[in-house]
Parts: sequence; C-alpha cells; structure tokens
Amino acid sequence: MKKPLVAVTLAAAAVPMLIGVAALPRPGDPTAPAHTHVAAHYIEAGARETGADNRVTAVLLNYRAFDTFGEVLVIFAALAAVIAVRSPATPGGRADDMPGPGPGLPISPVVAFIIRLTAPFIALFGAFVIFRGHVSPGGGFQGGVILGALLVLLSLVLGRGAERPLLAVPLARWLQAAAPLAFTGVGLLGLALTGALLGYPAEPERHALRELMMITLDVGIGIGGAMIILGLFLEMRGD
Amino acid sequence: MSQAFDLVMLALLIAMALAVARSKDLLAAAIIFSGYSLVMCLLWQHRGAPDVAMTEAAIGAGVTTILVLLAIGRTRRREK
Amino acid sequence: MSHWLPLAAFVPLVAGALTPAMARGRPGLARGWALAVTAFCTFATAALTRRVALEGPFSYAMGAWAAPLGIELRFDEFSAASLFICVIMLLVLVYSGPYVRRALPATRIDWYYSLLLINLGGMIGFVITGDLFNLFVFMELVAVSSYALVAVGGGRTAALAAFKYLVAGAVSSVLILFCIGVLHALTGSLNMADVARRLATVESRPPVLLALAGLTAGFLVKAGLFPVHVWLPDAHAIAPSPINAVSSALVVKLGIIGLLRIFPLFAAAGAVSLAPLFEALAWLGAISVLAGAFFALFQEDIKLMLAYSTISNIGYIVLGLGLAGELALTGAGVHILNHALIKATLFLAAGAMIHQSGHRTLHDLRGIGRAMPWTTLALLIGALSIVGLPPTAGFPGKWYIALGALESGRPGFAVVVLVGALIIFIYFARMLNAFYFRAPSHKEMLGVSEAPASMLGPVLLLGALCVLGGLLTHWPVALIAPAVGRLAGGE
Amino acid sequence: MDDLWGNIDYAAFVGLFCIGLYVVVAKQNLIKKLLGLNIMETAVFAFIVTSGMVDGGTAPIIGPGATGPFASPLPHALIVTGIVVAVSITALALSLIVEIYRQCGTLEADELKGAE
Repeated sequence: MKKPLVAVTLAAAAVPMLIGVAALPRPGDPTAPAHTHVAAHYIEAGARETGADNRVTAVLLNYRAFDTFGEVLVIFAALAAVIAVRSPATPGGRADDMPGPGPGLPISPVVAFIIRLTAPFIALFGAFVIFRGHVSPGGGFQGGVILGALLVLLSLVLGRGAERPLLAVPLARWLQAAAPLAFTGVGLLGLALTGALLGYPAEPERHALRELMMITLDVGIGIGGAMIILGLFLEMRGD
Repeated sequence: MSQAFDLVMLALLIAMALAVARSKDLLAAAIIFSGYSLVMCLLWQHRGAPDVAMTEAAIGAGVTTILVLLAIGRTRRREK
Repeated sequence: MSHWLPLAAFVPLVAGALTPAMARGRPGLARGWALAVTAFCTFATAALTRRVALEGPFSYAMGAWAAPLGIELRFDEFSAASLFICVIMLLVLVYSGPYVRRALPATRIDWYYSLLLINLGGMIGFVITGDLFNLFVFMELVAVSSYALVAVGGGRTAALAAFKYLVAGAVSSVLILFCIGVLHALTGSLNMADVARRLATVESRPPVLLALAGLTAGFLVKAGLFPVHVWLPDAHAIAPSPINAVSSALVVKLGIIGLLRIFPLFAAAGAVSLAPLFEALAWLGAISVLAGAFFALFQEDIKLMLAYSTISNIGYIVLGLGLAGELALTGAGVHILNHALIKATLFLAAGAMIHQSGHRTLHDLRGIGRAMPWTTLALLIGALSIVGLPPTAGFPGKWYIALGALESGRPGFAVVVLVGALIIFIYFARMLNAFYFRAPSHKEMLGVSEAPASMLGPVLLLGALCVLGGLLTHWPVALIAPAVGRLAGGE
Repeated sequence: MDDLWGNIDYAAFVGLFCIGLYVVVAKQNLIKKLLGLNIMETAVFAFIVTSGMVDGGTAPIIGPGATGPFASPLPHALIVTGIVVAVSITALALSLIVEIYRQCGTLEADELKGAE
C-alpha cells in the first residue's frame, strides 16, 4: 500500500479507538458494569451451580459451553483446512519438492533418549492439567497442548514419516474428532437429564455425575487438541 | 509498585512489537514475537488471569511460534 | 422448548468433524453423509421457519442457563435465512458429486465435504444465535472453512486469493472482537437483548460510538462492500464453482445479517443516534452499486464478472438498509434471500459450462448456447434476474428499495437503483450475444455436451426458483414484515 | 486527556493494535503480515482480559475460604476461546504461505502481484 494511504488507515483506526477507550470505565474499578452484572453472579453462585472452583472452567464448560463447542470445531476446521490445502495433488505423490527440514530430519541419540525418558512425566503433567482444570488453572486446552507437544516429540523419535505414522490413520481421524464427540455425548446426556442441550443436572445428589460430565468434556478436548496439534505439526513439516 | 510493574511491561510490549515490525530477519521476528507473547503471559498472570496466561504460553508462544518456524524453514528467512 | 433450534447448528458441525473418520477416502460415502445431514438441517430449519411465521420469534437457553448468564439462541424472522442456506447447500452438495471428481485431487474430497458441513453449521449458528461472542465464534467457523475452501482446488493463484481473503477477514474479525470487548466493558453482558437494554442507560458517548462504527466497518468488510471489497473478486472467481456459489450467495450475506443483528443493540441507546450512520450506509451502498456494476462490465472472465456483480448487489442491500424506511428495509431483506438464489444459479450454471468446455472467458465460450442449451437457459434466467426484470427474483428487492428511496424523498437513490440495473443489462446483453449469436471461437465447442444430471438438475431447479422467487414475493415479504417493523420502528 | 492517562493500559493496547495493523498493511512479506495480525489479535485479547481485572483482585479460582475481590472470569473464558481461534487462523495462513511459496517462489506481496 502507498504510504499516505497507510497513514490514513492507521489514523482512522487509532484516533477513534483512543477517544473511545479513554471514556471506558477505568480498568480495575470494582463498580464497573463488567464486575457487577453477570460476572458477579458467576463468582457468587458459580460453585453452587456448577461445582467448579475455577470459575473460568465454570464459564467455559457450563455457562458458555456452546462457545467452547464452537471453538473445538474452529481448531478442527483448521486441521481440515491445512490438510485440504496441503495434501498432495496426486495420490501417493508429495505436494512438496522444496528443501527444508523434511521427514528425514535426523535426531541425535541423546535427544531421543531424553525424550523417551521424560515422556511419561510430560504425559502425567498433561493429564494433571486436564483433570485438575475445575479446581486450579488449566483444563482441556492447556493440557491438550502439553500432550500435543509430547506427541510431536514422540513422533520425532518413534514415527518415521507417512509410512510409519505414530498412530494408525483411521484411529487418528477418530481421535481428532474426540472433542466434538465428547460434546455430543455430554450434550445429549444433558438433554436427556435436564431437557436442555448441554445442560447439567443440578440436584445435589448428582454432583458426581455433573463432575464426570465436565471431566469427560475436558478429556475429549485434551485428546482432540493434542491430536490436532500433532496433525498440524506433521502437515507443516511435510510428512 | 504494581503500577510501575505494569508500565514497564507495557513499554516492553510496545518495544517488542516495534522490533517485530522492524526486523528484516523473519526468524528473529518470530522469536521476538514469541517473547512478546511470554511478556503478555506475565502481564495477564499479574492481572489475575492464570488460565489465560497458561493458554497463551502454550498456544500463543509455543504452538504458534513452532508453526511459524516450520513455515520459515520451508520458505525463506529474509524479508526483502 | 424446541430442540430443533440448537440441533440445527450442532448436528452439521459434529457431522463435519466426523466426515473424514467415517468416509476414509470413499467420496460417495462422504457426499451421501453430507447430503443426509443437510437434509436434516433443511427439515429442522423449515420447521423453525414455520413456527416463527405462526408464533413470532422464540428463544432457546443453551444448557438451561437463563439469558444473560448462558447463551441464548434466538430464532427471529431474519433467522429464516437459515432455510435458504440449507436449501442452497443441499443443491450445492448434489452438484459437487461429479464436479469434485474431476476438479479436486482425490485425497482432498473427504476434507472438502467436512469443511462444507462445518461451513453450513457455522452459518446456521451465526443466524440463530442471540449472543455477541457466540456470534463471533460462529463467524470464525464460517471464516476458517471458507478460506480453506477457496484454496482447496489448488492451482497457482488459489492459495494467494485465499490468503488475501484470510487477511481481510481476520483483520475485520479482530476489529469486531475488539468492539464486542468494548460493549462488554460498558454493559458487563454479552447477550444481545440484555446489551441493548443496558446500553440504553450508558451515558458516555465515545465508546458506544466506537463500538457501533467498528462493528459496522467490520461487517461491511465481511460483506465485501465497495471500498473494502478488494479481497472478494479473486476469492469468488478462483475457487471451485460450487464454493463460489456458497461464498457469493451465502457467506457474504452473513456480513449483512451481522449488521441487522447489531443495529437493534444501539437503537435504544441514548448516547448515539443511528441516523448519520444510515446516511453513510446509503451513500456507500449507492457507490458500491455503481462501482461493482461498472467493474463487472470490463471483465472477460465470466466468474470474475459474477464476482463483481456480487459487490454491486451487496451495494443494493446496504443502500436499502441505509434508507431505513420500512419499504427499503423490506427490499433489502427480500434481496438478501433472492440474491442468494440468483447468485447460486449463476455460479453453478457458469461452473457447469467451465467444467464441460474447459473455457471461462466470454470470448472462448461463444456458441455454447447451442452445445449446452439447458445450462445456458438457466444462466440467462439468472442474468435476467440479476438485472431485476419482472417477474424474476431480482425484481422485487430492487423495486422495494427504489420505492423506499422515493418514499423518503431521495429520488437520487432511486435513479442509482435504475442506473445500476441498466449497466447490469449491458453485460447480460454481452452474454446473450456471445452464447447464442456469435460463431464459436473453438470448433470443439459444438461437441460439448450438457453436464451430468446431478449437475444439471440443481442448475435447472435454481433457475426455476429464480422465477418462482419473483412470483411468490409476498411470502418472504409477509414473513419478514414484523422484523422490518421492529427495525424501522426502533430508531 | 486525564481519562486517557487513567486508562493508559487501554491506550497501550490500542497502540499495539495499530502497530500490528501497520505491519499488516505496510509490510510486503506475507509471514510478516501474519505476525502483524497476531500482534493485533494479542492486543485485543489483552484489552479484554484487562477489562476483567479488579483492584487488588486475585484469580477467579474460589476454593473454600478464599477471599475477594476476584477478577471477572467471563473475559478470561472468552480469551481462552479467542487464543484457540487465533492459532487456527495462523495455522491455516501458514499452510497457504507454504503453498504460495511452492508455486510462486516468493513471499513478497508486490512481486506476487506481478506473478499473477
């Protein structure tokens, strides 16, 4: 773009935004509407209504679960998109003839040993982040990324390109859809129990079930997220 | 104290964003962007948003940077 | 509560995620699966549309969380667009079968259907949600799948066109998210009805104005209006033809529906008045009508010509919104639906020609009227509709908009409507001339045959709908009348 | 101007947003444009997270015996979603960039215009 046009664009964005944000309620003001309306209810009644100490998890998996459902599909769509754009035009052929760190990237034996040694601990940490998401920071996405990083490392050590993938392709396709599947199961169970899609039973004697449903969602999100990150990595690397 | 910490963080963020804008070396720009994301994490952690900080550290600073590095590896490193 | 409402968005999205796992390289299975799911959505949205026609708008609380706490789905008269979305998607899927077999690498077909279903679910979700952030999430779902579908055919320029589209789309999305953040900071809520109520008592003017301007600008980029249209022609001309039909007929309309969703938020706000914004929209729309039609005149490539005509028609709709009277808004609403039918007809028919003959410019396609008489007929019906001649589907929308311009004492805008139609008539005449009256540029053109039945069928059906849409205009007009009344009365 | 000083955080995020926008519109390299887009997105995330903070507040993780005030959990949940959306867009954009480079041999927008 030409320089004057850039300047005009930037000014057209910056000036109204600065004037607009200057008149917003001061950040941190406890009497601002952002704290007194819906948020106050989440903080005050969240534990009773959802059983989650971590209110962010309460919002993500209970109050606004439909957003989270959309979000897991966005990242699935990203994987589908990357595969659709990058997969070879002829069956069996590689789309790629460019130099780069392709499948043949050598891994030093020391690194491979360290990856194998630490893998169980990383997996444990990822699982911890997923399962503790409703009482401490973390949850499906964060744990899923940790597991995804682990899968990427393992695919460097154990997998060898398209011929020997880490997981069989049909299994991988199902696991990539783990999060939407978990939402389907939990959503329909909620429909049967409460009469609303993605509802949770509120009766005190069913708290265990409610917790199980939330953990199912988190595990589904974690597995699906990890598989999708592995898929994105492999596609970008050119496997 | 807290105010001063925030101001330093904000100044650092702007400096890093400008560095990304100016750098001709895409690899350097990607690494600086990763650092920018990490500073953002610290800021959010400080503002009572550990969940967001954790997500940004894992996804914004981690996954995004790795994907950008892979893409640079398959294309070219210098900006014209 | 009617569970059809959430399921209409939920089912295609889950089905889209399962498509690659289920189909595993069997394109027939993937297509059958996508067709079955879309048929389900068509029935669901038809039932919902019937209910809104009989009882008026209704809501569904996701997870049984009452409105400001949880996400509210709201099906109002404009949400009936979801029925059109499903019908057009159904026809596009039927058409895709033979098309993708030749046009796409075999390894991508599963993912093509997967992305189409996600696109469908995202569009349905977008038009039925009553929550601002949920709107953003569905918008991004549609966006990600659309960017990918533009590039799915491969080829030299497709990835570049998709990237351009992605940058424009992502910048506008970020702007929209920022404005949603501003509204949240002002009101503490994300539910649209609740935000509208609480904005009424907000006194500070600049942030409200910022949110209104930013959201409008963001959605106008998504709609591809004239000065911010630069991403549109390439993205809509280079992608595979069924995708052109989806993106030109449906996806750009989401920008307009986004505008229809946000204006009521500010209608009750004492801090801002919508009148200056509407004035600006009317002018922008008028410029877009003329500019789009003008650029279309100079295109040799038939798909590029259609892409520019989309810009012109989006201009008509925005002009109708900007005039803001009841007649003009009715015209805009009707034209949203009818232009979807027309553009789907045009792109699918043009796609069939390109698919069969391998040529895409008017010059190369000379004489195709004798080789593919039915497809050409459907294309010309579509072209007549886009000019806006009665009794076709393009007429009522433009007629109401022109009447609206006269009603509000702005005859200049009525002239713009007319001049736009006249310019479009010139390229209709060019097509007519090339297809029927010129000697073929290529000898083999006469040997070209009609497309297979599953491509020709949807094209002819859509051609017929273009006529029916013109004859049965009173149905959509009656359907959206209450919503138009609320919008016009709420100023 | 007093208001702007009071909301200096917001002003800084607007600044970051505009730096990102500048990179997107003025730089020619596609990877650079993508980094600019990410800067814009992160700036908006920071803006929304900041709108949820409260003076002397802590994280909205409220076990038994925790005392307030607490930051609002709603913006946090939105931004967790937003970050995932952002990485999805980035991944897709990068795969397009690699395709463009494979086919055209350059990533500079001005040169690509000539190659079309």
